[in-house]
Amino acid sequence: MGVSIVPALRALKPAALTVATGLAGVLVGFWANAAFFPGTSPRQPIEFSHKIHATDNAIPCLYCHTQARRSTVAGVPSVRKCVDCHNIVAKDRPQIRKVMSYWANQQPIPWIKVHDLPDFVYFPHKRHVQAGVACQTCHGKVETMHRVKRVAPLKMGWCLDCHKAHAVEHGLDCWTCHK
Amino acid sequence: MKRDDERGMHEKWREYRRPGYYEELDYAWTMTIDLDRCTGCEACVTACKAENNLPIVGEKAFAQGREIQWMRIERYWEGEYPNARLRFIPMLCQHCEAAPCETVCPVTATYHNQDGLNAQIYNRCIGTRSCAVYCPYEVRYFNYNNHHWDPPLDQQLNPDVTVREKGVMEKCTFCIQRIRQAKDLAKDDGRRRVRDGEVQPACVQACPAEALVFGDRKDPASRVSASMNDPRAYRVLDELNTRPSVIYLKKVTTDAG
Amino acid sequence: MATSAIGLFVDPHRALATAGRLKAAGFATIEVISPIPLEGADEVLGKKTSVIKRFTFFGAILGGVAGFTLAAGTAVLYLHPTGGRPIIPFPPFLIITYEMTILFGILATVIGFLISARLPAIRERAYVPEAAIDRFAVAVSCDDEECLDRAASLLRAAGAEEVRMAASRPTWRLPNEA
Amino acid sequence: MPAEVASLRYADVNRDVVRSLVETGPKYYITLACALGLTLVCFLFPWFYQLNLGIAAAGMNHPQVWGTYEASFIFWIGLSHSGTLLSCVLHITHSSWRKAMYRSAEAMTLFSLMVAVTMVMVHLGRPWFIHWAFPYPNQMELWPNFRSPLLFDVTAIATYLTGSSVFIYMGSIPDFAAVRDRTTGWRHHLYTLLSLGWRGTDTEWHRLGWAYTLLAVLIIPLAVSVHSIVSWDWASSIVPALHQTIFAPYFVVGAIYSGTAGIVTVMFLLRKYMSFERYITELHFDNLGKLLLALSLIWTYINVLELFTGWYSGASTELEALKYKLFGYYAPLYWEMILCCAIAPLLLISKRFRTSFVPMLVLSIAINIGMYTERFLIVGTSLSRKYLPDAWGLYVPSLVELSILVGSVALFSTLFLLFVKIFPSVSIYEVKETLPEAAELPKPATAERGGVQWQPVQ
Amino acid sequence: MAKLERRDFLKLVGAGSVGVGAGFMLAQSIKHPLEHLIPYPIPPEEFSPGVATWYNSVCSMCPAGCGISVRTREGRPKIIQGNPSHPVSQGRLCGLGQSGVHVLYNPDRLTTPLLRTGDRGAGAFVPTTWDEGLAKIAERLRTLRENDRGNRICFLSEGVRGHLAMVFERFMEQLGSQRLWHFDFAHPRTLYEANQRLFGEQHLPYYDLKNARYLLSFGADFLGHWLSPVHHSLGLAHSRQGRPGVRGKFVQIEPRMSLSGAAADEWIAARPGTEGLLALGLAHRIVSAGHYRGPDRDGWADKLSRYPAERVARETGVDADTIARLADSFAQTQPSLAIGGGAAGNHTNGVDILIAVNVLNYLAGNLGGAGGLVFNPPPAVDSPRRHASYRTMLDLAAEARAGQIEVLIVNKTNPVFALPAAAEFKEALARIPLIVSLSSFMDETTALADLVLPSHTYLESWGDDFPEPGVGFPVGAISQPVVSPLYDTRATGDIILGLSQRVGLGTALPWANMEECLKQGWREIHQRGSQNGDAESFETFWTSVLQAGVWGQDAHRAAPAVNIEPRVIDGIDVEAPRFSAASEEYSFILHPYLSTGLHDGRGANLPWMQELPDPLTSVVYGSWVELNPVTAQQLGVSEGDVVDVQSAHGRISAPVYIYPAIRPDVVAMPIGQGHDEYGRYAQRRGVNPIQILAPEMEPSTGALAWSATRVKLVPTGRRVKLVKTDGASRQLGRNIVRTIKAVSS
Repeated sequence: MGVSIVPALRALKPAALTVATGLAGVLVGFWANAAFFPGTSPRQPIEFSHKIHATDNAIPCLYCHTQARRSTVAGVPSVRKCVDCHNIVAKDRPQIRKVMSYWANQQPIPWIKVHDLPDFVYFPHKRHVQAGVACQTCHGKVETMHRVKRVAPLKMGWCLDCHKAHAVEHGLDCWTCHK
Repeated sequence: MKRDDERGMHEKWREYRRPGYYEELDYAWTMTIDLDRCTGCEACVTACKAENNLPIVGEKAFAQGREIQWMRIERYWEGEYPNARLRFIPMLCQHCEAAPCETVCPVTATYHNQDGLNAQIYNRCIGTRSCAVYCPYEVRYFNYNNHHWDPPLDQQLNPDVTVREKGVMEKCTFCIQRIRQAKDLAKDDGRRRVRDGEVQPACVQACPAEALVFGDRKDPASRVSASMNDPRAYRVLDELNTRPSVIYLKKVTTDAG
Repeated sequence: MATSAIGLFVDPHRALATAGRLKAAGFATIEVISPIPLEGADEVLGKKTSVIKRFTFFGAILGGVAGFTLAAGTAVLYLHPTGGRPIIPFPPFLIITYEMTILFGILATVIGFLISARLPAIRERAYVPEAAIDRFAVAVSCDDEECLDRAASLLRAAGAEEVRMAASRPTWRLPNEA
Repeated sequence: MPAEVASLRYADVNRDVVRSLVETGPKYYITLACALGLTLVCFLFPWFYQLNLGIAAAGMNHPQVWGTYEASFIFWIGLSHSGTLLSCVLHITHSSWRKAMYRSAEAMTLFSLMVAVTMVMVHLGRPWFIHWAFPYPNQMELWPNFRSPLLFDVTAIATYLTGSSVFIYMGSIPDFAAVRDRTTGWRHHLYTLLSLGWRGTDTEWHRLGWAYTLLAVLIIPLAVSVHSIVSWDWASSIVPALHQTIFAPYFVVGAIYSGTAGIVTVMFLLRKYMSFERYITELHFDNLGKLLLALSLIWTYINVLELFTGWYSGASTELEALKYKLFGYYAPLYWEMILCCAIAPLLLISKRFRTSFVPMLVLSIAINIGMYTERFLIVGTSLSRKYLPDAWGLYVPSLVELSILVGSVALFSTLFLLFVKIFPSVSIYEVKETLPEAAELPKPATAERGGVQWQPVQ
Repeated sequence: MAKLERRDFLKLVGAGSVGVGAGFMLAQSIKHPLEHLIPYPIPPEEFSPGVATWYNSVCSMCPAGCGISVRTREGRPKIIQGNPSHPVSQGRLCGLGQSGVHVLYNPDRLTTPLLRTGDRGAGAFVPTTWDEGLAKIAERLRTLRENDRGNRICFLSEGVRGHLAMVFERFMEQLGSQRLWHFDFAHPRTLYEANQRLFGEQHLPYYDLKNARYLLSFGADFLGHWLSPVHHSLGLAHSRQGRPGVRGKFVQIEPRMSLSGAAADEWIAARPGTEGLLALGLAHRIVSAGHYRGPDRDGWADKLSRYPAERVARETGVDADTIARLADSFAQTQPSLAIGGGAAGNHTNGVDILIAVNVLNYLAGNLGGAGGLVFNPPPAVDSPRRHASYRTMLDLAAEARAGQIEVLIVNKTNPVFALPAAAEFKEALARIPLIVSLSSFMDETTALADLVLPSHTYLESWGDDFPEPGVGFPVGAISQPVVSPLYDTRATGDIILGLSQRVGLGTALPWANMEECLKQGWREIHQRGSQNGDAESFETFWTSVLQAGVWGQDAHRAAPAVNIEPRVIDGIDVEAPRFSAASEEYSFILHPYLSTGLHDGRGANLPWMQELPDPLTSVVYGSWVELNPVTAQQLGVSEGDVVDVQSAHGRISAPVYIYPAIRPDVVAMPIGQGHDEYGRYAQRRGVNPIQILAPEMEPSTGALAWSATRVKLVPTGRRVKLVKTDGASRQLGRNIVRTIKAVSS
């Protein structure tokens, strides 16, 4: 006769095993969601290809996103901007027809935000562009993408790392980005 | 400013032991309020509401004492009829250099920034409300619930200022969005500094009696420095040694005649 | 196979005396199992010293250092000047230090206890349940039958109301523990 | 020693304690159900309502941003301040009357601490971000502010919680072992694990003795520091009537005071409903009574001192604070507190009172009501009368707050009820130590030993 | 490891899959929802998202006519500030003015033309189109005009100036009706009359507070609502702290401390209605003490001999020494200035009182010079004298009852709210076959309309303004739309022009819309301007005025040789004024005053103004009755006790507020609350003291003497919590507001 905790452990094993598998499952599920449904590259109302425009036809970013240098927001081109070219160029393509139909009944195109920051974050494009930060630093190689995909995490730590690396003036003052 | 890694251990230690940390503030934003000019008309109060997305809380909230007024007018009666006099004093965040509210925040949602401002970061706040307890000026306001603007009133909201959610403390920021704007413009036309008078918080801008003056007290030429040196200058509750950045000019009384 | 003989006694004093006698008779590992801590176990089985207090002491010191490092370290990781005070002010950080000292002290003590009391018991150990109620047991562990029988007979001779044989392996000891 | 104790045998102790664990009457289940139900209805539902609506559900307002939640927080922390502390002190000083009661006292500590922590959650405006108050590496690269008194709280309470749970557990290991041998089924497994295979060898006893004493030594200063630190949440502000050096001792004394009263209540209930009459005796009530008397006197002294220093300062703010406390809106509560905590306890001078159970129960409850009032007044009368008269206000708790207050008591009871069915609420081996040795007793037949026969482990 | 039992295996699988599910859902639930980026189909000119654009315009929240600049983002106005280059507001703006955005974005705005369906006042309307609406009324107007019954058309408008007023004039003229009235409750009718009589001036003078060193105000709450509060605030502030070494002194004489009274160095509560007497008392002292050295000194001495200090002291309740002191310093501290208005002007002898006040100015030599009364040159575009007095409104009501009015057009004025019940105006309206309202809100009057043609707010429409009183030189400002219309509404001017086209008044009103009309009008101004030199093109002129938001001429006018004969005194009656009811029963004088936030009630639908603590009492959202502590004690009431305020003409009840600075024989109530209609923020809130006013009039002008009502107070025994922001109202020696004695120079 004697005493030891082993038998008790043995008795508890199945229960413990079940719980453990359950928790492991949670992790897997979480990861699966992040991996297979990242939502970093939503399907846009019009399959606009940055590759065709920015690389093949070498249109500079600021041609369409005119505000980036002057304003907090880069600005998406108005429908007219699209039409200006496309009532001559590639009129027959189905996607262009779509654009034209928007234009016909003066509807704006409801683009879906790919790079979306929380409402309490104030990111001024103009400061960054004027400081010579390339669009690609945050947006990735958009000019190579057919459908835009978010590559940067856009998380606070990520911003801070860059601010630190470049010793941005007051770059670590919370009020620089949160107001 | 040198980068972190460029500084020696010893130098760093000295910095970290320096009271208030900043050797010199970048700007030292200051407001003076001339009580002899102030008429208590509350234009400043409205201006603040308009600029900073202060909620429309409703009658019930007022009855419960849950109004939100970053800028408020306090009124004190003196004497009795027929010699009763009414004294007004605008009360807003004093942006103290030794702010009691800053130290108590467990998550540094409020701290002192390099412009000598007492920052309040809404999205970091967890709502312990201890800062409001520690503030002797009662200028910190808590969001007891989410606020609603009957549409289209919401279209008036200032896109440069966050709309605060329930459970968050808020207070006067000296219109940080305007300060930032001014700095931005200065940068755009390649100036190092913001010119005096370029930034005006909403309340200062509105005041019909020009009782409020705002500016950088580091700049000896600024209007605010001038009015700070007025012999009438004093700080409210200065016995508490909170070293406010809001300076009041005494009300002038006259003998009969 | 049985490796230890356990004698149950009603009277703690007799149990202790027996334990002493067995020790004198040259038995190596003798344990007195009792429902309450027994005064005078040391006299018969030799003085005991424990490492726990060292654990506590060094744990506490470690905690102190950890405490201050935590406070000061995190403070400089992201500079948030508050209330016109330094980034690293002593009074508040000493409080953190103090609390951490105690926390680590406590945890170290627990670890120390578990190690030096050789708990939890993984391998089966000789035991008699009555010893948790009102019996005082003397357990002798041997390597061979002959030794066991000697122990058993000695126990009976000493007036154990009952002698049991239990299976348990010779237990190990920490260094510097008598 | 009292007769009923003298007649106890070692075996009886085991039997009684094991019975208190395994034999559960309907009365217990009914009580547990009530406690649980109350917790659900009065604590959880209102809290979820508040989480959804915001602190608007509570009665707080502009000058008065803290309310009953903070009061309850101090109250529960305070209640926790006797169990472990007292147990440690008495252990160090080898006072044997501790032995029958310390286990449940420590349990009280543990659970009131847990309730206190939940009160913090309830108090927060955005409790879903409470993890920001803990130092863990995060992508925001932000850390809590260790300069804040609130962070002192976090560390202190975390430490205290760990300390007291370790302490109560370590003291119970031999008892777990004893119960292990007397139980079957899942309980047997549970206690096998909890007892870590304790046998009660001379070495084990020796180590336990050491560890236990060391812990006691560590926990005494800890306990004192915890409530001082809690008091600094208030005292390190510059609010008139809160910004006072006396606050730390004031809080500590108050805490031990209400804690001891709490122990009396718990003792009474255990004695009555777990049938421990033979273990918890007049002796305990007598000693606790004396302790209470002493504490009430110290408490009264500090209160008077507070008033005096306030008055002596002559500062408008301090005077106003006093005036408001003594004659203001909440004056009735103040005088009720004085009655409960300063005047009523004077009855304890009489031994007859101390040794009569029901009156002691009544008094102990009265004292804790008074102490809750004290905590409420600390919050309720100071914040509404700060420096700027124009900003003065009035605070009245809302229904939600009151209900959560009731609910917190229910939560505490629930936890305690669960405890008495898992932990031996009276320490088996330490009680035995106070008994005449087994030899001197007529030897019981094996059959009687602890009722349940022991069967070897498979 | 032992091999798994089947059951255990299934258990594990179950647990695992449940876990995965949970994890997935969790991750899903914490995901950020998708947001959209909506570009313009066609971007407007010089518009860039994220960058604010400022537009200069004119405030029309009150008649002061401040210049404003509006900050807009993405085409939406965000905040209204003063226009720095406008001489009236000089970059400053009052709370009411800043609440203009709440007029624009008000959730209770009328969004489309409405046609009445149910009975009048039942509030049942159906949306209709502009065509239908305009057709309906145009048709009616045409028939009336063609049958020469144009005079049966009545146009009741808020006070308007500039070209809009001109358009109204021509419109009614063409229709053949003289019944065009501007109605503002607070219009200082008596002040104009007094001015007219004494100086023969149509336009008010400019009161140069800025340079005055001694300001004596008889009841004029010039910091609250009187004439141009923002400009006055600037002036007072400058006169006090704007000049090194000199600090202007300011004495306020009124029965209840107003915002101005609170700012005054000395506040004197003379008996209501005796302000004129007091003025003449001062005059008597000035002359008798030899401060006045004019040739006609003896004449004055003779005329003023009726007002010796003792008598005046007795009747005004201001002791003789004070009178002497005031008189001396008023005469000696030059430049000094006496202004009168507000309650003082609203007595049955209001005009006389104000004349008496100006006599003071004459005697102290304050006419024409800096720091005194500066006479304004006529504005570039003169606005007609169309302000309806109370008598006019009574006549109107009578005519309506007599069925002489067939069409009533109401433009943004609310007589039903702003006239005493005694006028029975609402009942009269019932007799008018067609009532058309151009209001942007469903106010009390609009609720009675048959047809509602909602007009733009001032931020959406074209207009111009020539502030009155001016600032001593000609000023004009153009109000331009700062936002494209939010709803299916039209600018008032455009509606009228549209109507005139439909009715066929073509030639007189040739413009398609207000913008054209303005351009033509301003072209004339420009031509007049260019005669003296500057030859810029009109377009540049126009754009520059739009950008600056203001136009001014450096043309000052020499003070007219005003010579006031002592005999004016014979013409005026400054003895105690007539009060409504017998004094013994109705023992209190009711002192209604315009509330700071709500003005005459127009601000009641603006959330910011409802939530603006009243500067003097800190009360929000409601009405209250101000009582002197002594009075309250006698009545045995304290704050929050609801009392009935009964006049001979009605009864309202409101909670008591103990007010330390009001005469014991006076009770004061704020005007502005007590709306039955007017949107969610105004409705069913507080009471409207105007309703119980006695129909007393100033005989010469027919202006309503709204300080002439006596009331009695009856405690109801009910008690409510007065909603206010103040805690305690005394400093308790805490030295929060510190003061310093002025070094008497």
